[in-house]
This record gives sequence, structure tokens and C-alpha cells, in this order.
Amino acid sequence: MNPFRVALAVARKDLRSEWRTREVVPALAQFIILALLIGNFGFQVDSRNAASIAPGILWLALVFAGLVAFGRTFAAEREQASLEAMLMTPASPVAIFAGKAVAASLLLIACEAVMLPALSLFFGTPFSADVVAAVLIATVGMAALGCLFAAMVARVRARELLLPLLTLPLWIPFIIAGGQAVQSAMGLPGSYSEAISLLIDFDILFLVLTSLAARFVLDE
Amino acid sequence: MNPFRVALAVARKDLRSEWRTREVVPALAQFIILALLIGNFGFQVDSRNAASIAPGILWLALVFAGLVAFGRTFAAEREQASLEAMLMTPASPVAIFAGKAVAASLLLIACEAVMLPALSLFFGTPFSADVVAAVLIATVGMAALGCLFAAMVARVRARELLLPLLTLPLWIPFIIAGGQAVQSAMGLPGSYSEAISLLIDFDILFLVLTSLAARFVLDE
Amino acid sequence: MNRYERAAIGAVALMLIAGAAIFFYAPTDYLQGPVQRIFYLHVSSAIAAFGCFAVVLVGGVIYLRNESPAADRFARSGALVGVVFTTVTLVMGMLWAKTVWGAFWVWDARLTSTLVLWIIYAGYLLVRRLADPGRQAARFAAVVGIFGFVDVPVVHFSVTWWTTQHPGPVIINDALPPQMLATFLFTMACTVVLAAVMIAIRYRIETLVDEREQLFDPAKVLVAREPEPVQ
Amino acid sequence: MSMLVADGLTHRFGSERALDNVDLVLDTGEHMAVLGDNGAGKTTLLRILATALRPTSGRLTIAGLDAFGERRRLRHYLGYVAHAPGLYPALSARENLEFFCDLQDVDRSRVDEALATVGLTSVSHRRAGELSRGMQQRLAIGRAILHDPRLLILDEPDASLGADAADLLAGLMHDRTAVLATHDHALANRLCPRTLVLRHGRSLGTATHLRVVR
Amino acid sequence: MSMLVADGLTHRFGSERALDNVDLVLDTGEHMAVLGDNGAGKTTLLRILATALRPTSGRLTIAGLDAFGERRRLRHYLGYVAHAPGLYPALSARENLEFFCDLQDVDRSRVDEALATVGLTSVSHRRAGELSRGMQQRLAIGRAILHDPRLLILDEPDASLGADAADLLAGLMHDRTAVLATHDHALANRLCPRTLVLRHGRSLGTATHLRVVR
Ligand code: HEM
Ligand SMILES: Nc1ncnc2c1ncn2[C@@H]1O[C@H](COP(=O)(O)OP(=O)(O)OP(=O)(O)O)[C@@H](O)[C@H]1O
Ligand SMILES: Nc1ncnc2c1ncn2[C@@H]1O[C@H](COP(=O)(O)OP(=O)(O)OP(=O)(O)O)[C@@H](O)[C@H]1O
Ligand SMILES: [Mg+2]
Ligand SMILES: [Mg+2]
Repeated sequence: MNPFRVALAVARKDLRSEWRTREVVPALAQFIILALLIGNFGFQVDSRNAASIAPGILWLALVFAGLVAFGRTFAAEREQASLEAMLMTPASPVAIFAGKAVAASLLLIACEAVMLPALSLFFGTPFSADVVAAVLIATVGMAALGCLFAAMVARVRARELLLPLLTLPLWIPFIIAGGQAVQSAMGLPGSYSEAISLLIDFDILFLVLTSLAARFVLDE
Repeated sequence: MNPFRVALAVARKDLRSEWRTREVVPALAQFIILALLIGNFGFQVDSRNAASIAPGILWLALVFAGLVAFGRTFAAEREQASLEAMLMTPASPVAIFAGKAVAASLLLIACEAVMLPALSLFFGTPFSADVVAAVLIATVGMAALGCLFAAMVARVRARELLLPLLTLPLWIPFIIAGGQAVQSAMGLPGSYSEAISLLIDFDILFLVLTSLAARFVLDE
Repeated sequence: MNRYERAAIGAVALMLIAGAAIFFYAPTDYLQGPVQRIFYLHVSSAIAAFGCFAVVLVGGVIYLRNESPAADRFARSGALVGVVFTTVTLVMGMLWAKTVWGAFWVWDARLTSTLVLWIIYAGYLLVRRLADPGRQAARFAAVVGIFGFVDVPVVHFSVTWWTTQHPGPVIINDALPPQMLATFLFTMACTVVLAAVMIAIRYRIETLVDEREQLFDPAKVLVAREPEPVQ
Repeated sequence: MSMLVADGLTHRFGSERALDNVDLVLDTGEHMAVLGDNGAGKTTLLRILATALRPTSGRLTIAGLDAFGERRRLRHYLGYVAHAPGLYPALSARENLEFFCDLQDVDRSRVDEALATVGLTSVSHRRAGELSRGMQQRLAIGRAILHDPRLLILDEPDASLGADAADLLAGLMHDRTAVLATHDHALANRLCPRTLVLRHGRSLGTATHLRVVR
Repeated sequence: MSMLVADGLTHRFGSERALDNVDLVLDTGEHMAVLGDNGAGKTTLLRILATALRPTSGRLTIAGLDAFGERRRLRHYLGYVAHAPGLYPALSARENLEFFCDLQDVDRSRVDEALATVGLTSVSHRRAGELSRGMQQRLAIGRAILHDPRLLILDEPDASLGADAADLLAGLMHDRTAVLATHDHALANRLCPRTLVLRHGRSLGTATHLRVVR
């Protein structure tokens, strides 16, 4: 049984559901813009401090959007009791998990495609390939972690609340390194390449750990 | 039929469920502390800029905690189809709504009781009665609005995502005025009393509008 | 040609005349140069949008009072047209801002509250799509429309309540030369007519949709029965 | 006297006509079964009769009152058992009923009686979320009779009940007007002198002890 | 040959013993009904037999394999219909089945057959979320037989099915080993030569065409 075929089927199913209902992406995108707005009001941004504040807001918005996107992807399965139905098939839980993680990450990336231009529009910060690369690289590891814990909490009470609690602490390395990368890409002091290589290290570490752990989280 | 008795019964039922399962408050409190932590990392806070950054983080964390708390209170009813069961009784929808709003606000206030000391601990900002008063006054109007839209989206597709979209724009006045009040309470320039009276005006406006509109949102 | 087509042609013609007035009658601003001509459409469409949202408000209130489907159709049409005009204001303002402030966007109360206005009514349209069509969508949208209107005075008074980079009131302060004022008033009238015509056309479309969907009008259903399915 | 008069009830979901011009008159004290294949429109009809769903068109009068105009008042008369039990999983069976007593404005002493009627007295301290499917269904039935309604709307109440379902339902429906949707023809015949058969949303007419031709 | 051997299955929820030392042997091709009052432990037993729940203690062997050690392999043999249908509401009936074909690693051509078996061919384009309760149950049954399992575990599959439930289930169970939990004694008697009766989690023994004494 081909795990890639399974992962593909799962991802396609999720994306098709999203396309039908358009539940996540449009609302998430608007939500991100609102978060930018609120951040703006909370912090009195001007052209001098924009480069030091914008990355913080970027990461905060991304973190909350990610929590919603990953939480949603498994919560929907749980509400419908379809997670159990999937796990009752001979398909490997790791492949199922990978499919869901890929779909959720694609949705998050679609939202980032809205957020990054909006950020540079609203804050006047540069919108460069470096910024995009930093965000995308961080997304990989964050998505793996987020989906892992989303899968775990989907089977537990109080999942909306447990998810941030488990995920945020482990996202902090990404937020720090990513924030550093974006800040230096926006012209503040700090080494961009160092931050990026740190991000890549974290990506690898957590991708490996996640693929090993997925089995235990989804099995049973 | 006494609407106060109904509201009381609904609020007590929600608080008792929360006490049994301890789903919302502990996780929400820990989530708030994590948000403060992340804010701390994202923004490079030092003693000079703490008073200008801390309020922003306070409001961001409060906004997201509020969204979760209010969304959860109606989503739980919907998942169990118990909202319909409540609405099938002769009890007035406005009273039911009021009871749920009161319970959700109490949960949020419990979280604020964690957040405010944590804020002054992390950022070294003053923890004064003025700050507490500003946050509490803002909570009233925000809770009314948040619960109204939470009740609405509980009966609509894509509720997790529609809730922030509808609620955040209308919370912005509270965030602006509340942010101003907290900043001036923390020693930045700006009139505290003006901001508070604006908050109270908004409270009254939205409490009145909400109590008029609740009927239309829950009836049917 | 039916009356909707005639009205549409009339409104477009009026807008062309207004355009001529803007470019050939109104004087060039001696500080900002030709880009100041954005002003006429920028402000007119904002005012037209406010008018549309007032239609949403009134339609919503009436709908909640007596469940009149016509009121709801007006509200629906008003929201869509209002979002269009808010978009025009935003885009015009951003183009103007790029030339005079050097950036498409700054964060001040006027700009932000206008953006929030756009988002609120985009949310209104989204609620219409996501709620159960018919009564539930109409009610929920009416509530959103009523609450959302709170932002209209905020947009208008934002320049007086807060210090903004966006210029404060010029029209009611008589700060405009008479030719500019005349051009502005004429453009504004034309824009409001255009908005009204757009609402009327949209109203007609919504009526046709409602008739097809038969979500509001019980009487129609009994007349238009489908043929019996073959057993 | 007619307890319930429905006139031309029609409900559409999008273009799908789930219920098509159904008329119905039910006298006080009468019991009627609603039969039909899966998807025939039974649930849609019962949700409308329970005033939980507003029909796309048609009129409904219950106890002489316009059902949708006077919905709040009518709910004193109406007990409804839906597909989903609609309970609070963290509250015990007893607490669930006590809460609904408060909402119904009836005395909490009714709880013991309702628990006994549906046979849950011995598990009344257990959380609703930990009850088995059939026990949850019983609890939902208990809730529907808390306020001693004159009209019962029962949507497949027997679906997960044990072998005593018929006796339980007979006890409930005694002295009340009732509409019962079910797939169990034997049960329908035993409990309901009249039967309404739906097919593709249309009424095939009502009959007395109808022998349904398949 | 024995398809299924259960030895001392016990499951506790906290201090509540939902299943108490149940032994069971099921030969290949045999059909067994599980009867019992609400809360007797039928669902708990069936969830364990379907390897969806791990028992607190006891051993389970299916087709000669240790059920919990070799769970993944076993799932090729196993079709399970649970209380909740577990469908994707935004996907059509057909798309739901196609997706599960991919997960089961069977050819998508099986979908048409499964749809026809459960009588959903005419509504296969409709979204699962818009189907009636009974149609959703049919779809869940269709999913359980996609991979042509040798062993069927059916937890009240008849609960919301129309009057053709018995024929439908007889068709499914033909040529397969099956465990069927139900409250319908007539159905159990018709479909299953053997019956296991549970009471308070204990087996009252199995019998052939048991006349249940109440
Ligand atoms: C994206 C950027 C902008 C937005 C969203 C915006 C929005 C608005 C709105 C909503 C109004 C109508 C307010 C009312 O009538 O109550 C308005 C009026 C006006 N805007 Fe802008 N604006 C933008 C940029 C600009 C720029 C760059 C200028 C010129 C420097 C400008 C000049 C004016 C003037 C002169 C008025 C008329 C004020 C009055 O007399 O009431 N706007 N703008
Ligand atoms: N998650 C749970 N937590 C605690 N107790 C549970 C849980 N699930 C089931 N039980 C208890 O286990 C016992 C057996 O439940 P089970 O669902 O197996 O019964 P059942 O025979 O399927 O009943 P029904 O006919 O109502 O479906 C019941 O007493 C029930 O209250
Ligand atoms: N929310 C919905 N959206 C679209 N169609 C729906 C919806 N709910 C029900 N339907 C359709 O309406 C028709 C009638 O459904 P209903 O639930 O009333 O049937 P039913 O007679 O109760 O069936 P069952 O015996 O399966 O419970 C079905 O064709 C169903 O697909
Ligand atoms: Mg039904
Ligand atoms: Mg069971």
C-alpha cells in the first residue's frame, strides 16, 4: 500500500472540501488583515520603528492563523467522527497525518500570500524574496509541529485550548529565528543567513521527530 | 416566566460544566501567558519601551482569548445540538443569551486575573487599579458584542473563522480606547479619564444594541 | 429598452459630464497640481457609500420589524453597491496618497476606519452567503448591518476626534474656491444618482433571484408547481 | 377539536423539495405515525411541526394558534424529541433535567418522575456524556416530557431504545396528542391508529392501519 | 475454523465495568447477534471487536492473528459500522466513497457497486451533509463494505434504516462473518442463527434463536 497515494488522497480531500465550502482561506485572510490592523493600533507604528515592530506583528498574526488552520483541520474530522473512520482503514497513520499536514500548510501558505503584501502595504516595510523565504521555511517546521499537536488534541476534551498550549512553546524557536530573519531582511542589524540556517535546522529536527511521533499520536 | 431566573440557570449551568471539565480557564490562562512570552520575544522589549509595547500585547492577547472564550461557549452548545433544545423551551432567547454572555465574561475575567499580574511581572509595567478598571470596563462591551456574534456564527457554516471577522472590527474602538487608557495608566501621555469615558459610552451603546438584537439572532 | 437600461445610460452620461467638469471646468490646485482632481470622485464615492450603508441600516431595521422581503432586498443591494463605492474611495485615496504622501498607506484613524468599514460590509456579504438562505441570512445580515453602521460616524468624525495625516473637513469649512465647490457638488450629485441607479438595478436582480428561489414569498409556491415525477 | 392543522407545508433546501405541499389535521388526543423511506421528508415535517424549522411556505396552526407567530407560547404545549439528544455531557442526567426544568419554568420535583418514566433512575448521577446511546435517547425523551406537554413530536424515538421501547412510548403518548416518525411498522400499527405515508416529500395520504405496499 | 476468538474481554470506564469478562468464539461465516438492554455493553464489545478500542484486559484473536498486535493487517478483513456515520459533509456521497477507496487501497470501481448495494445511486451526487439520517447511515454501511471485508462488525446498523433494512443487511452479511448489535429481536432472529445476550456487561451466554425472557 503506497503511503504517498494515501497522503495525496487525504490532502486532496481536504483541499476539495475547502474549495467547496471556502471556509478557511477567505476568512483567515481577512482575519490576518484585521490582526495587522489591531497590531497597528496597539503599537503606534511610525516609519522609524516599523521595521522593528512589523516582524513581531507578522509572527503573532501567523501564529494565530496557524493555530486556527491546524486546529480546524483535525477538529472538523473529529466533529464528524471521520477521523476514526480513516484510522479504521489499513492506511498508515503517518501517511494520513502527512496528507492532512500538507493540506493545512497549503491553506496557511495561501494566507501568507495575502499577509506578506498586506504587511508591506500597511507598514511600508520592504517585501523582498528574503522575507518570503524566511516565512516559508519557518512554515514547514511550524506546520509539522502544529499538525502533530492538532491531531493529538482532536481526541481530547478542550482541544481549542490545549492546542495553543502545547504548540506555542515549541513554536517559539521558529518565532525567534524567523523574527530575526525577517527583521534583518527588513534592514535591521542581525545576520540573515544565520537565522535562516537555524530555521532550517529546526525544520529538519522537527520534521524527523514529527514523522517518528505521528504513529503514536494517531494510532489507537 | 422570570427572565432573571432563566439567565441565572443558564449561567450556572455553563459555569458548572466549566468547573467539572476545567476546559476553558486553565488552558486559556496558560495560553495568555504564552502569548505574553511570545510578545516578549517578538518585540525586544526593554525598560524604555515597555510601557508603549505592553498595552498592545495585553490587548492582542485579550482579544484572542476573548474570541476563543466566546466562540467556545456557543460552539459547545451547537456541537451537542443543545442550543436547539434550549430554544425549544418557552424561555426567552434574550435571557438565554444574557446567561451565556455572563458566564463567558466571568471566564474571561478569571483569565484577566491571571494576565494582568503576569503582564506586570514580564514587562515590569505598573499594576494599578487604573489598569484593572480600564480592562474590566472594556470587557463588558466586548463581551456583549462577542457573545452576540458568537451566537450568530454558531448557527452558520465556517463559524471559527466568521467570528473574528465580524467581531474584531467592532472591537477596534475598545482596543483603541482601552489601549489609550492602559498606556496613560502606565505613565505615557494621554488622558485616562477621556479614554475611560469613551469606553463607557461604547459599553452603553453596544449593550443597548446587543440586548435589542439578541432576540433576532437566537430566535428561529 | 426597459427603464433600467435607460436609467443606467442616464447615470453613466451624468458621470461623463461630471468627469468633463472635473477635468475641464475645475481649476488646477496650485499646491498639489492635477492629482488633486482625484478629490471629487474620492469624496463623492465616500458619501455615496455612506448613503448605501444607510440603506442597509434602514432596510435591516425595517426587515427586523416586519420581515418585509423588499426591505431585505434593499439592504442586500445597498451593501453590495456600498462596498463597491468604498473600494473606489480606498483606491482613489491610495493613489492620491502615493503622490502626495509618498506611500500608499499610512495608519491614521480616517484610513483605518475606512478600511474597517470595507471589511465590515465584506463580512456582511459573507454572512449572507454562509447563513441559511432566506430568513436566517436576512436576519443575521440585518444585525451585522445595524452594528456595522456604527463605523460610519466613526469614519466621518475620525478627522476631528483624532489627529490624522488625512486632511480634515474642507467642504463644510468653506475652504474651497467656488468653482471647485460647484464641481464637487455636481460630481457628488451625479455619484449619488449613479449609486441609486445601481441599487435599483441590483434590487431588480435580487427580486428575480428571490422569485426563483422562492425563499420569502409563500403565495408563489402554490402556483408554480413542478410536474409530478414519473413513478 | 383539532390540535394541529397544517396547510400546504412545503420546505425546500436549495432546489431540493424535501417537503411538498403536505396537509394534515390532527385531533386532540389523536396519535399519528409518519412513515416513509429514508429521505422521504419525515424529519423535515416533524421539525416544522415542532416549530424548530420554518417552512418555505404553508401554514401551521397548533391549538388554534398560528404556530410561527405564537411560537413562544406554544412551546408550553409542545414536547419534541429530535435525532440528536442535545444534552450537556459534563452535567449528570439529573442536572440536565433540572436545568431544563428551570428553562421550562416547571418545578424540579418533576425530574424524579421523568427519570422513572424513562428508566434512568439508577444512572441519574452519571454524566450524560458517559451514558450509552440508548440511555442518552431516554434522557432526551425524559426532557421532552418534563413540562407535561399536550402535544408530542417524536422523531424516531425508538431508534436506539431497547426492547421495551413500545411500552415506554405507549405510556408517554397516552392522554397526549402525538406525531411519531418511525421505520418500525409494527410499532406504528400498535401505537397509532392513523398513519401518514410520505414519499419524495409528498403525502400519499393518511390511512387507518395502513398496510404499506412496497 | 474460528474467525474470531475473544477471551475474557473486560473494559472499564473509571470504576464502571462496561464489559465484564466476555468470552466469544465465532466461526468463519457465522452470524451472531448481540442483544441487551441500553447500557448493557454492546457498543463497548463491538468497538473492541473492531479493534477501535483496546480492552482493559482480555485477548482477542481475529483470523488467527492477535487483534491488537496486528491491527493494521487485520483492517483489510474488517468492516465496521459505528453509531456515528463519520462522513465528510462537504463531499458528495460518491466522493466520500472514492476517498475511502483510496485509503483502503481498492479500486474506485467498487464505488458504484457499494452505492447500488445500499440504494444510494440516485443521490450519489448530493453532499453527504445534506443527506437524511438514514441515507447517511446507508453511506456509512457502503463505506464499510468497500473493501469486501470478510468480517463485518455492525453496531445498530438498522437504527435509522427504512423498512428494507432486513433485506439490505441480509445481503451484506451473506458470505461474510458478522457480528450485529441490534434492539430488533425479529431482525436478529431472522439474520443470525446465534445470539449473545449481554446484561450489565456480562454475557448471559449465547444461544440459538434465543427467546429472550424479559
Ligand atoms: C487610502 C487613503 C484614503 C482613504 C481611505 C480616504 C478616505 C476618505 C473618506 C472616507 C472621506 C469621506 C469622509 C466624509 O465625508 O466624512 C475622505 C474625504 C476626503 N479625503 Fe480622503 N482618504 C484617503 C486619502 C486621501 C488623501 C491622500 C487626501 C489628500 C491629501 C485625501 C483628502 C480628502 C479630502 C480633502 C476629503 C474631504 C474632507 C471633507 O471635507 O469632508 N484623502 N477621505
Ligand atoms: N466514555 C464512557 N465513559 C464512561 N462510561 C461509559 C462510556 N461509554 C460507555 N460507558 C458506559 O458503559 C456502559 C456500556 O455502554 P455501551 O455504549 O457499550 O452500551 P450499549 O449496550 O451499546 O447500549 P445502547 O443499547 O444504549 O447502545 C454503559 O453503562 C455506559 O454508561
Ligand atoms: N440540510 C439539508 N440540506 C439539503 N438537503 C437536505 C437537508 N436536510 C435534509 N435534506 C434532504 O431533504 C430530504 C428529506 O430529508 P429528511 O431528513 O426529512 O428525511 P427523513 O424522511 O427524515 O429520512 P430518514 O428516514 O433517513 O431520517 C432528503 O432528500 C434530504 O437529502
Ligand atoms: Mg429522519
Ligand atoms: Mg450502543
